[in-house]
Amino acid sequence: MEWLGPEEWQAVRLSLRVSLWATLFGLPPALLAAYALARWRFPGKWLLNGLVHLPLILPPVVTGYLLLLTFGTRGPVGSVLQEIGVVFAFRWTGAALAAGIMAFPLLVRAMRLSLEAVDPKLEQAAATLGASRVWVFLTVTLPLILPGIIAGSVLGFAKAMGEFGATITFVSNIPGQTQTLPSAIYAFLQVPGGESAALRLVAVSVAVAMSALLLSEWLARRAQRRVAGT
Amino acid sequence: MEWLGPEEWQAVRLSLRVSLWATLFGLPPALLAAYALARWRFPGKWLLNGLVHLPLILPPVVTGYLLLLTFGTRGPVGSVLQEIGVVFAFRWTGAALAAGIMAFPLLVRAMRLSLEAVDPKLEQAAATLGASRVWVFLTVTLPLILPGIIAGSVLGFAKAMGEFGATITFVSNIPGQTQTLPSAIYAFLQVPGGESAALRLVAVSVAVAMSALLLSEWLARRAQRRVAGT
Amino acid sequence: MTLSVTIQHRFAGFDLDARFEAPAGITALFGRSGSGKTTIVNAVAGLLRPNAGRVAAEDHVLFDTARGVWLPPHRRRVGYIFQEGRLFPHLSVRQNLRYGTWFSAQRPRPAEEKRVIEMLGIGALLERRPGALSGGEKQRVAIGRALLSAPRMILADEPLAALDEARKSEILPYFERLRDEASIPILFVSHSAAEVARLATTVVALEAGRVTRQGPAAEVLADPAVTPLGARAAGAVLSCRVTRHHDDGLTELDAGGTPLFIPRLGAAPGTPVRVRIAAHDVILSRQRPEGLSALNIISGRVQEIRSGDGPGTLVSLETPAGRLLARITRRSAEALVLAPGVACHAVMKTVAVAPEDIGGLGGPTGQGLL
Amino acid sequence: MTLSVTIQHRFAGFDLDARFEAPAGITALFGRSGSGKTTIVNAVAGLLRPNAGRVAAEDHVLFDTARGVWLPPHRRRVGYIFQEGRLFPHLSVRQNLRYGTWFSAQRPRPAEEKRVIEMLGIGALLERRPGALSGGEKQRVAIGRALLSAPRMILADEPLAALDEARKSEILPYFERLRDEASIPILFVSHSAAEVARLATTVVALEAGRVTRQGPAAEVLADPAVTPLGARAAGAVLSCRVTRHHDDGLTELDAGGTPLFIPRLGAAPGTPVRVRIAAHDVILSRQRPEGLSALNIISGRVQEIRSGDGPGTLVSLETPAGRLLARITRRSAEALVLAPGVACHAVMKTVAVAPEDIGGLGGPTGQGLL
Amino acid sequence: AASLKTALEDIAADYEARTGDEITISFAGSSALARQIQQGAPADIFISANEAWMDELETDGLLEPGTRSDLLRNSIVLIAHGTEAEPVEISDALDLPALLGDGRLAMALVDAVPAGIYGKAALESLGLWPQVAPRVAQADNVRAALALVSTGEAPLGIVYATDAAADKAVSVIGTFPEDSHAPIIYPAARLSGRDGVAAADFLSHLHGDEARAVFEAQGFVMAAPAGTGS
Ligand SMILES: Nc1ncnc2c1ncn2[C@@H]1O[C@H](COP(=O)(O)OP(=O)(O)OP(=O)(O)O)[C@@H](O)[C@H]1O
Ligand SMILES: Nc1ncnc2c1ncn2[C@@H]1O[C@H](COP(=O)(O)OP(=O)(O)OP(=O)(O)O)[C@@H](O)[C@H]1O
Ligand SMILES: [Mg+2]
Ligand SMILES: [Mg+2]
Repeated sequence: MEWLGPEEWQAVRLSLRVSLWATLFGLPPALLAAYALARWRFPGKWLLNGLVHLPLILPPVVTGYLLLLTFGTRGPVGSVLQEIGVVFAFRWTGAALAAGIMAFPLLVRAMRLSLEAVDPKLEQAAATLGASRVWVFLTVTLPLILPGIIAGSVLGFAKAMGEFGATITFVSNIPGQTQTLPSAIYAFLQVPGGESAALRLVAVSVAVAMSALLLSEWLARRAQRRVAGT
Repeated sequence: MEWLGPEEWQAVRLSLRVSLWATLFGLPPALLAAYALARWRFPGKWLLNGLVHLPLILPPVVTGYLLLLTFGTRGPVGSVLQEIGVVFAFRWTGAALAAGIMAFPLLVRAMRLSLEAVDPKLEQAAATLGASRVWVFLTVTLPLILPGIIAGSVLGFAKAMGEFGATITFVSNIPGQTQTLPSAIYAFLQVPGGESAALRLVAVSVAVAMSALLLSEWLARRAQRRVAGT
Repeated sequence: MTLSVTIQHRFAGFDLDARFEAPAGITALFGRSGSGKTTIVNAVAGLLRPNAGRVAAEDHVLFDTARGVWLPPHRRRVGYIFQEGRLFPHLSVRQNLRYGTWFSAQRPRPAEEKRVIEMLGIGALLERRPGALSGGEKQRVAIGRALLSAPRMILADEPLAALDEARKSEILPYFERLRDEASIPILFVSHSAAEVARLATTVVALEAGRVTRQGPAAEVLADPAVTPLGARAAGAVLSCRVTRHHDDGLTELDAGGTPLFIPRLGAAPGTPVRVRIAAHDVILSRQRPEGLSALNIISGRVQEIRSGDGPGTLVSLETPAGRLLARITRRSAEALVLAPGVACHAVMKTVAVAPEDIGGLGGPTGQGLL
Repeated sequence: MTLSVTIQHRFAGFDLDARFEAPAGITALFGRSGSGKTTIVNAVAGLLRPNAGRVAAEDHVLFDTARGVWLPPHRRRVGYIFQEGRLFPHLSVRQNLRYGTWFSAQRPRPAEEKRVIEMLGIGALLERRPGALSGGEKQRVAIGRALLSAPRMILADEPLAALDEARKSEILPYFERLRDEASIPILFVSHSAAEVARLATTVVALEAGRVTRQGPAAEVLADPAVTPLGARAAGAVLSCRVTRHHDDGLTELDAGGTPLFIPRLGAAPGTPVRVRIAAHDVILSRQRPEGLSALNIISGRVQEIRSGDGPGTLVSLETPAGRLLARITRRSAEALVLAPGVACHAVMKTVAVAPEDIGGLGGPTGQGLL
Repeated sequence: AASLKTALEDIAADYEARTGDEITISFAGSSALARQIQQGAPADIFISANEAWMDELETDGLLEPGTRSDLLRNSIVLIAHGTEAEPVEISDALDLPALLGDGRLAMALVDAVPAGIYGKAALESLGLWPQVAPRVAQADNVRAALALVSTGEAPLGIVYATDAAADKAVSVIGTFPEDSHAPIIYPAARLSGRDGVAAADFLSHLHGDEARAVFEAQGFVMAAPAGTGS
C-alpha cells in the first residue's frame, strides 16, 4: 500500500501482535478469575473482584505508571523476571502486558456472565457420569461458555487495539518496538499537520478491529447454532 | 476529611455524578443496541456492531476529538442540541457524554451476553399467555437479564470513573465543571513530585468504585437467588 | 367451534404433513414419540412457522401461508401446557399462575383461581419459585397457568405424564368440564389410551408425521388397526345414563336398556356419562354365566371377528348398549365357536371400569374403591 | 449388593426422613408428586447434601454425615436418568451417549452400545443435537446415556413417563435384564403401578417424605393399605416357570402346578418368570365356570376378605400358585357368600396379563396381540 | 517531548543517511519519558519540553554531567478562532474577559503541562490571571488546547507559536512578551551510564546548522548554545 509508510506498517503489525498476545495470554488467567468469582467462595473474593476491575477504574496513566514501577527493569517483579530473561520494559512484550492488563476486566466479566448462565444441572449430570471437576469444566462448562469467551476476547482485543495511556506510560513509544497504532496516532496528533496521517492510522485500526469483530460474530453464531440444534 | 482539598472533593463529587449519569443514561440505548444485536436481523447490523465497539478500538483522544467535532457548539449535532438548550461543551454533561460513550461497548456487551443466554422458550411461553413483544420483554426478558444489566452497569461505571482521554479532549479540565478525578490525577502526575497527591486521589477513586462493585455484587446475588428458588 | 388444521413442515429427516379437523370438545393427538405431535401443537400456537398450512377456528384464521396471514402467538390466546413446563423462574408460583391474566381484558376470577389451585393441590406452593418445586409440582403449576389465562383454545402437550394416578383422576374431570361446558377446542397430546379414551371427543392418530386415522373417539379407539395405539388401547365407549345410586357404593347405569354397575359416581340420576370398556377386560361366554363375581353381563351378537398374527382376536359385538369390543385368544374364539351372527354374552367386572375410564360430569367420588 | 439408605433433609415446608434398604434388583420408589422421591435420588447421587444420613452399598459408603464421609458425585458412578433429561446441548446424541465412557476405565462396548441404541430407537438421531429432538426422544437418549456409562448403580427418575406404550414395552425388558443379570442395585421412581409391579423386586412407598411401607414387591403391592398406590395398584405377583410355547401364539406357564396361558413370551421352557395379576382383573366363582373365553382358572381357598368404605372388597386367595388377590364388589362378595376358608375359582383372561405385567427374560415377542 | 516529532524525525533521517548510525526516537509526554528514564529506560538522549523534568533527572544523577544544554526556545501566543481575528496588544491593559465574551480560554493544564504553566505565569505577571482564571478550559496538552480553538469551541487560546503557525483555522492575535514568563526552553542532555560516543555526536548535530534549519522551519528558535544549569 502506498498510503502507509513503512513505519506505519510496522505500527499496524505491532498493534496486531500486541493485541493478539494480550488477548491470548489474558484468556487463561481471566478464565480462572472469572471461574473463581462466579463459583467459589473464599475470604478475599471482594479483593480479587476489586483487583480485576482496577485497570478499568484507574486512569490508564496510573496503570501504566504502576506497571512501570512494578515491571520496569528496576521494579520488584521486573528485576526478578529479568534474571530469567523475561523483559517487559520498552519491549513489545511490555506493550502486550499493558494491553492485556487493560483488557483483563473485560475478559473476566464476559466469561463470568457466561459462567453464571450455565445451568448447574448439566454440570451435575456430567458429574454423575463420572466426570471429575476438571473434566466437567473441560467437557461441559467450557463449551457452553464459548460465546462468552468469544465475546470477551473481542472486547479484549478491541480494547488492546485502542489501548494507549498505559502502554505509552509503561513502555514508551519506540517505533518498531513499542509504537502501537494508538501511540503512533497520538504522536501524529501532537504535531502540527499530523491529523491526516493520524486519520489514516485510525482507519487502519478500525478496519482491523472490525475484521476481528466480524470473525468473532461468525464464530459465535456457529457456536450458538451448534447448541441450538440442527 | 483533611487530606483532600476542597477542589479535590469537588473532583470526587463530579466524578461520581458524571459516572452515575453516564451509566444511567447509557443503559437504555445500550439495552436497545444489545437487543438489536442479539435478536434482530437487519442489513446494517455489522455496522451497528462496529459502531458500538468503536470507542473501545479508537484511542480515547480520537474519540474525544470526534466528540468535539460532533457535539461541540459548532458541531452538526451539538449546534442542533444547543437550540433546544442542551449544551455539552465545557459542561459536566459533556464529561458524562464522553464517559457514557466510552462505557457504551461494555454496557452493550454484558447485556447482549445475558440476552443471548435467555431461553427463548420462556419468551415463547409468555407470548402464548398473551404477552405482546413489549410485555414479554418487560416481564420475562428484562428480569432474566438483570444480572447482565448489573454487570454491565458496574463495568460501565468503573470505566466512567477511570475515563480520562476522551473527556479531557472533549470538555477539557475546568475545576468544578469538568475536572473529574482522572483529570486531576493526570494533572498531578505531570509535575515532578505530584505522585503522592495523585495517589490520594487514586485511593479515593478506587474506594468509590469498589463500593459500587460491592453493591452490585450484592444486587446481583439477590437477583440470582430469586431465580434459583427459595 | 371447529379448529381446522393443515400443516406441512420439513425438518432435516422429518416430514410433517398433517390435516385434520378438531371439532368442539377434546381432540386427542395420539402417536408414538417423534411422530410430530409437538410440532403440530407448536404451529397452532404460533411458535413454529410451518413451511405451509392453514389453521383456523371457524372463520378466525390463525394463519394461512397461502394468504400470508400470520397471527403472532400473543394474539392467538391459546392456553399452551408445554411438555416441559416452562415456568418463569423469576416469578413465584402465584405470579406464574396469574401471568396470563396480566394481559387479558377479562378480570381475573378469584373463584376460578381458587378452584384450579385446589384441584392441582398447589395451594401450599404459591409463594415458592419454580426452582424449588418437584417435577410433578412444576407440571401442575404449568397446567394451572394455562387454564387461568382465559384461553380461547387449549393445547395440552402430555400434561399429565408426570403425575400420579390419584392426581390425574383429580385433574381429568376438570378437562372434562372444560370440554363439556366451555365450547373451546382442546388439543390434547397423550400416550395413555385410557386418558384419551376418557377425554377425547375426537382422536387423531399420527404416524411419522402423517395422520393415519381421525374421527370420533369411540370409532377410532375401537379400531385395532390404529397402530400407534397398540392392541391394548382397543376398547369401546358406551354412552350411558345414570339410573340410580345404590347403598353399597355402586352406581347403576342404563346402557341401552342393560343395567351396568360401576363404582359410585358423583352425578345425579339422568346425567349422561361415557364409559370406556377396554377390549381386554371383556370375557365372552355362549351361555349366560351364573355365579360369577362379575356383575355386568351384556348380551349381544357377534358382528365381526378380526385376527392378526398374534395370539389374540378382536371380537366386536352388537349389543343394545352399542358396539362392544372384546379381545380374547384365538384359542378361546375357536373353543367357543364364535362367528358373525352368533349370540353371546359379554362379562365385565364392575371394578374393571377404572376411574379414569369413566367420563362425564364430576367423576367418581369413591377415590379409593376399598 | 444391598444399598442401605438413611436420609434426613429439610426444605422450607418439606421434611424428608427416609430409611430403607434396597437389595439387589430393582427398588421402586413409589409416591405421589412431591413426596420426596427425587430428593432421595439426588442425595444418593451426591447432588444434594442432606442434613444427615448415610448411604452405603454393602461396605462401600457413599456418604455418612456422622462420620463425615462424602464421596463426590463423579466417584459414585451412578447412572442417573434425570426426570428432566439434562442432555448436553453442545454435544451430538452420539457424544451424549458416550459421555459416560470418556471417564471410565472400562473400554466402551460397541455391541452393548448398539443394543441400547436399537432398543431405544435412536439410531437415526445420532448426529443430531438435543435441541432438535422431541420430548420422548430426549428422554430416550437420557436413558441410553445413563445405561452406557457402566454404572455401579442405576437411579431412574420416572424414565418412561414421556414414552408411548409400545416404546415402554421395548425398554422394560432391558431393565429386567439389568435387574436379573447385572447385580447392580436400581432405584426406580415411577407413578405407574403396572411398571412397578412388573419391574420391582422391592417397593418403597413414600408419603410426604416418610417411608410408609417397604418390602418385597409382591407383598407391598398386594397390600391395599398402601395409599399412594391407590386401589387399582393392588395385585399379586405369581412366580411361574415357562412350560411350553403353543402354536396359536400362547405360552403356557406353570404356576405351582396350575397351567397359565399368556401371550407368547420369548423365553425358553424352564425359564422362571414373574406374572403380575392385578386384583381388578380377577373374577371369582364358586363353581368352576365353563364355556368362558377366559383361559386361566386357578382354584384356591379364601384366606382373607377386607372391605373398606368403598363399594369394593379385596379377597385374597390361597392357591397352589401362590397368593392371589381379587378385587370384587361387596355386592358380589355377599352374593357368592364368600368367607375365609371357602373354596373358589379365580378366572383371568389370557390377554389381561398385559405385556408390561410380565417380567422375565426377553419379554413378549408378540407386540401387537392381534 | 512529543511536540518535536516532525522536526526530530527529519533531522534524524538526514543524520542516519549521512552517518549510517541508526536513531530511534520515542515521542511521549515529558513526564512519561522522565519517569521511564528513572525506571531504567535504555535511552541515550533526553529532550524535554519542560525544564522541571530535566531538573528532576539531574537531581537523581541520571544525566551525564556536563552534557545538559538548552536546545530550543519557543514562545507562547494568544490565538483566536478563525482567520481574520483582530490582533491585540498583549499587555496588562488587555481586556481578556471582553474578548472571550461568554466563551472560554483554552490552555494546556495550567499547573502541570509546560505550555499551561508558562501561559499562566505570563497572565499572572500581566495581572490578567485573576480575571480569566475561572474561564480557563485546560486541556491535557497544548495540541488539545489548540484543537479547542481550532474547532471554535473556545474563542481564544494560549499555545506555542510553533503549533499556532501550522493551523489554518486559527490566527495568532498576539505574542506574549518574553519577560512575562520564564524562558521557554527545551533542554537536552545525554543520559548517564550509556555508551556516549554516538550520542554525543548526535547531540552536537542537534545543535548544528543543519538541525537549526529544520527546527526553524518548524517555528522553533535555537537556544543559545549554553552550558549546564537551567
Ligand atoms: N429447592 C427446594 N426448596 C424447597 N423445597 C423443595 C426444593 N426442592 C424440592 N422441594 C420440595 O420437596 C418436596 C419433595 O420434592 P421431590 O422433588 O423430592 O418430589 P418428588 O417426589 O420427586 O415429586 P415429583 O413426582 O413431582 O417429581 C416437594 O414438596 C418440593 O416442593
Ligand atoms: N428443530 C428440529 N430440527 C430437526 N428435527 C426436529 C426438530 N424438532 C423436532 N424434530 C424432529 O421432528 C419429529 C417430530 O418431533 P415432535 O417434537 O413433534 O414429536 P412428538 O410427537 O411431540 O414426540 P414426543 O412424544 O417424543 O414428544 C421428531 O422426529 C424430531 O426428531
Ligand atoms: Mg412432544
Ligand atoms: Mg421428582
